[in-house]
Amino acid sequence: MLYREAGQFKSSYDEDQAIFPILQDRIMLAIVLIVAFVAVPLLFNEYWLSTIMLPFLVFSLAALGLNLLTGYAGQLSLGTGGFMATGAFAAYKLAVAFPEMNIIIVFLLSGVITAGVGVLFGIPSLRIKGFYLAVATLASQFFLIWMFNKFPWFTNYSSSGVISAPPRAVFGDYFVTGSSASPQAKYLFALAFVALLALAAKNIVRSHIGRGWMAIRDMDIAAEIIGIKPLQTKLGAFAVSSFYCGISGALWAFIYTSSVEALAFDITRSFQILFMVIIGGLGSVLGSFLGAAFIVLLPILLSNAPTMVGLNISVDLISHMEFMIMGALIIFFLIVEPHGLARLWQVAKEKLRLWPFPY
Amino acid sequence: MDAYAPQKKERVFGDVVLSVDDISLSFGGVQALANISFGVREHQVLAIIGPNGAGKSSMLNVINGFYHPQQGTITYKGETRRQMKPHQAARQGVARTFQNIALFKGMSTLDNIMTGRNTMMHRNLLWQALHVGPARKEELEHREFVENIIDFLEIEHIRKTPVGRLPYGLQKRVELGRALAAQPELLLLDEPMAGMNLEEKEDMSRFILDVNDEFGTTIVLIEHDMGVVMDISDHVVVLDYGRKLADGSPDEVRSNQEVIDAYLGVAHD
Amino acid sequence: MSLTKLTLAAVGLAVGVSGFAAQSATAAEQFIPSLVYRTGPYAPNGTPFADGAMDYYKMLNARDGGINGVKLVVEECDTGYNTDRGVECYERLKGKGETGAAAFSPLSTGITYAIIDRATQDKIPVFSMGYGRTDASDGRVFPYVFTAPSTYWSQASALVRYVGGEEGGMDKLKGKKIALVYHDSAYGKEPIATLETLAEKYGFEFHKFPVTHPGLEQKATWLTIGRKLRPDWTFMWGWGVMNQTAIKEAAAAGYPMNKFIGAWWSGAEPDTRPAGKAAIGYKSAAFHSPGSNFIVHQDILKHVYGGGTGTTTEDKVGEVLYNRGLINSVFVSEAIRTAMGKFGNKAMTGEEIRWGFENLNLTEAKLGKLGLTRFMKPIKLSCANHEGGTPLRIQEWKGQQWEFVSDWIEPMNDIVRPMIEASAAKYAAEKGITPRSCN
Amino acid sequence: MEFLTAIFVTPFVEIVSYPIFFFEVVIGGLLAGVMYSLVALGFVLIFKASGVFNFAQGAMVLFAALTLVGLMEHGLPWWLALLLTIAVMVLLAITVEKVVLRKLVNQEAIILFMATIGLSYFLDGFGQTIWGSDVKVLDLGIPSAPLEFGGILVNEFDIVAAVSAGSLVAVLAVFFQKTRIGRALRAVADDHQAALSVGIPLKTIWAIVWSVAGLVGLVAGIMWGTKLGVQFTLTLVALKALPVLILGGFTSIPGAIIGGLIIGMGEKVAEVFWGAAFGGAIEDWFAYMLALVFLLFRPQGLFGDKIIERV
Repeated sequence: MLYREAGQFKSSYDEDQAIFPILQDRIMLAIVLIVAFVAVPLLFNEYWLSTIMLPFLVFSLAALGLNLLTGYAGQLSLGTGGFMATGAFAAYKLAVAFPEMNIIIVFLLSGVITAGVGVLFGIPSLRIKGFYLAVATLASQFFLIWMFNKFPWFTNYSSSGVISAPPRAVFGDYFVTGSSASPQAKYLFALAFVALLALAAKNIVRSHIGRGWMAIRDMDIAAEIIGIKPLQTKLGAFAVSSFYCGISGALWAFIYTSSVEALAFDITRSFQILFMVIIGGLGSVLGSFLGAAFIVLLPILLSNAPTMVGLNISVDLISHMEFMIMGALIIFFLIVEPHGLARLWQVAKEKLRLWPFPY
Repeated sequence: MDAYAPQKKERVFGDVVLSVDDISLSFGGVQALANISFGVREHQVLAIIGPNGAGKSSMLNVINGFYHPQQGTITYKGETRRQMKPHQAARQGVARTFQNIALFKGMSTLDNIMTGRNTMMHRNLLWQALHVGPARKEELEHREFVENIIDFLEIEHIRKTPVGRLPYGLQKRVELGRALAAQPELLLLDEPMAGMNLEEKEDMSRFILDVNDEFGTTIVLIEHDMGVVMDISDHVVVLDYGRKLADGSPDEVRSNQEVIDAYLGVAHD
Repeated sequence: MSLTKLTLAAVGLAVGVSGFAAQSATAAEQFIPSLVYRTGPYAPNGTPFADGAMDYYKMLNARDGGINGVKLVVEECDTGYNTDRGVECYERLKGKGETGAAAFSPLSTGITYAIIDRATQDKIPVFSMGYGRTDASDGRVFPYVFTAPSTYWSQASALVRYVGGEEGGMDKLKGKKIALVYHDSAYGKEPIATLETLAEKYGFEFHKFPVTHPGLEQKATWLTIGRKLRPDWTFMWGWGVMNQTAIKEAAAAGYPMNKFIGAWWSGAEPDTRPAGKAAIGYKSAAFHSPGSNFIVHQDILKHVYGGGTGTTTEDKVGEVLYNRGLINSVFVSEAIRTAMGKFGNKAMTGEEIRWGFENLNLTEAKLGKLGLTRFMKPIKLSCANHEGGTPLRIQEWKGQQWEFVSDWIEPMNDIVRPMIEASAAKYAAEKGITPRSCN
Repeated sequence: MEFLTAIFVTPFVEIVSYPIFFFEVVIGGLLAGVMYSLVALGFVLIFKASGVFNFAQGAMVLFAALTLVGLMEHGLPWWLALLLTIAVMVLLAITVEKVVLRKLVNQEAIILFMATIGLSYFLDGFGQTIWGSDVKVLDLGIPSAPLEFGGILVNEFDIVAAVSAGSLVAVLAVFFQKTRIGRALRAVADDHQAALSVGIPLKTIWAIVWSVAGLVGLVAGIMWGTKLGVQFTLTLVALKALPVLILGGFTSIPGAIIGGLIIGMGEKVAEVFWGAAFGGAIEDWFAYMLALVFLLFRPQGLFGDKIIERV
């Protein structure tokens, strides 16, 4: 009976259309936000903030971006890494070229640039579908990484091709990048970005734009026949998705590792983010977060587990076991719930709605 | 609604709104349509009948621009064309339903019907991302319109249900709702009553006639059930192997010897 | 999402508890993190290095009870050569032990770049031995980074000097063609600037051939080199599977092995053995000896393998990368020992060990005491010079083992050092760092 | 201008002035392409019969090669090791069918794709746990000396690889055309339901197809393993097979061969003659771009089944 919506009446369509129409969800969200914005930075130590929470946030954003494209608009893409790299290098060039520009603007602009690149590489989607498209997006992945690696202009002629984030403040001397930025500042900055963009994503997918994407995903021919333009819709999805991935890449380079070379965004990164989306749940904003948490936490948990329980296993065995367990868990989850963690969560909620009565 | 009487009253039609002239369509070597011509007047309910493989669905696909005929023209609202993209047809007021339901399975009933209004929603991405002001207002306006359709089709109780979980009859109804949401001037219905039981067929017939009555929508439909066709249509076109056999009022068609030989005779076996 | 947070909190608790358990030991212990990769695409090269590094610490513990009575506690963390995993390892291990991590050797140029800022902030030395940022050799800008005993830039200059000697004098290099086949990454790009400078100075033609990670396919590269360009010498900055492929393809294209020289990361048993007979005659640079005919190896075999606690098998002791790992541990432990000479025989902090590194002076006598005579050259670091600039030797693959084929070759410090200082100054400007004074 | 010359003039001048070198590159490319085809074949077999895009093909290549070389290192004669490895691959196929595929029947393609990625992780970890992660030398006595035919350099090993690939395709063709099981497999590929209705159990078919793909993986593993040494990186050869796959079509065995030849030749010629204009290392993305350009004209690949859209 914890999760009961009986007695919550909606008296207008506006109320019914609220982002979280059920009271318990709103309470839950409020708690999560308070925990995320207040408790986590106060209670978590540097290790947790900078090596678990930060990558979790960055990956969540990338997963969200890919989920908009693959989960909502149904365009399977393996170019995420390339788009993240675009965001990272665009942010670097902007930050170095315009030292006065606020870092928030830098990030947003790098997202916009990535969106443009995404549209360009999204064009084949008008003719190519499914796995053919997925493999075709690899062209963008390989090309972009090659390009950033090849032309020293992108790295300001650094001899090794590595960019390292210059120190920048959001306001005053509240630094969020560079070595003097505290983990708390970095975390809060990334969290604010991710939270706002997640809200925006949620709004977009429940708008006519999101419905257009889903229509294309579920049945592209029917969607076109009822008047949804495939060109604009698909490229729009590529643009928005790339915008998210681009900002995620910029956060990666500036906030998380603070220095990066193009190879950090290679094909394995694209796959990693695709896993997050599928494990978390295609077509679910929440799923992107759950998937990112799963993929970020699991390996760290697995590699820490033996020492935690006092076992002395060699690191290579741990790593190999990690691979095996990861693989087995992916298969296990798909068999239990092919629609991802988000669906599991939903099922759990539906159970809670009736609890403690079985029917 | 209960007062609705199935018997025909005197019906008034406008000008020819859609005219199909000399359409031929083939796939590879297979001739799907050969030199088909007919006209639909405003307000009319026109039925296309014929045995399986007669080219009925192809005809609808040509009308809304999904198939591009090798020969012939379509004149719709005074504009003559040969080729057109389906979404352009949709924007000119042509909506349709499909023989094998083409709903968006991952979305709820409400969202499915809302997609029908997509052509009319214009607020851009930025507004949508913020979900404030004009974007919210627009969404609500269209939601109200859609809710009226939901009331009209009596599917309030399944508003939030993903359509994949709905029974066949209800899915057909949702699909009609989605087409209606676009406020079409010309509605193409591809076997709207296929696979339905008698009760469901009666419901659906009533909805179709109500739409025709209340909104003045011109309707072109494909149907196998001769009883239904004769009851609700004003005009019937008979196709067989891509050729037009007959074209006239239900009574004329019923008495056409060629039609009886080719189609009706077989159907009554 | 709250579920996630809950899990996080639970895991956090568990980590915290186990952390306390580890700290409750009483005797003085020096914690040394070891970033390794025994998995992933570069595992064949990472594993012997990690084994050598581990065995040396084990030997110190078994033979001497650690350093000056302070026991060494070493924990490995597998990065799989991934930068993000490396950062995670760094953050996880940096605070362990009573005085925190002694020094980090990331064994990856990408990870080195990623942790330089953090380590400087945390006051923990980064010892990137023969990889990483070359310009970090300037101790005034990079107080916590050490690149001893040599860098890629020095190595490139030494290779050119070697080639000059083989050709019969540096002036003979004029008009010669030298090709560089490199891993198209931060690592492989390091020597380019140096070689370009030297090409201008000595008048040889310089041709670049990038190979994309991981380097499974190099037919195009080697057809061009072996059949069309036919350079007089070819250098290679490769790592992992790229090395074996290059050697195979070079042989397949008929390029003479004895004109083909790898960097020190392209000259070990896993690189040449899979190529079979084709690899005989292939050369590479090295800053230490191959083989196990040294006292230190005897000590390892006796104290570690004798006690059955060896990390690998006895026949692997003395392989090139094993020795490389061993020497890495020698530097770290000697920096600790030097620091103890000033600060006392207890566990050292990162800051104290940094002092140890800067005052490290491995003389011939000292090397003798460590059982390293003939194994490497003496080296001395300072506040400004974190590289030391040791000479190199060229080794050749004889089919079963590597053997030296040249004498020690000095790098061209007069050319390289100004480049290092210029690059470090540029970095300092970009990052807003004021270089410290070393006088 | 200089850039345009480097693209439109210099390469052609080079080709014309050193025709022998050009032929060497073309032949080298074709032979490299054969190696890609070997990997792509495994993908095609499984996709054709079950619609599963088996991402684990790369891991299967590694696993097969690791098992073979691991057994040989334990002192087994090569023929016994080979037989045992074949048995292991068949066992693997049966296990995969029982544990994974059967549980995911009727799921969407992307879910099955994801499951094979999970499988690929598992196999990578499993293979290395058992056999270790150092480079293993696989020496089956395949010669690798460079030969010259009329001044054109050809590598003996590449010839052996091409011949093996050719015979493999021939064997597969006979298997599909002449044997009862082969015909059944083709029936499944054409229509699942029809295949079921003539009494062929789908699970048997899947197990067989995965076994065959495993054996193809073994052949690829032997060839690639001989070339590179058997090590973790072998899983990455899958990436070289993907452009071949889209070019040739996911469902066509001849497509995998011809696609491999086109990609191999195309990327080598591009790298050697046009690489300089772009700063080198273009072959990876060039292969994908080449495939992409083909796709824009034929969205189903060179030999893939034509897609007819209906409503």
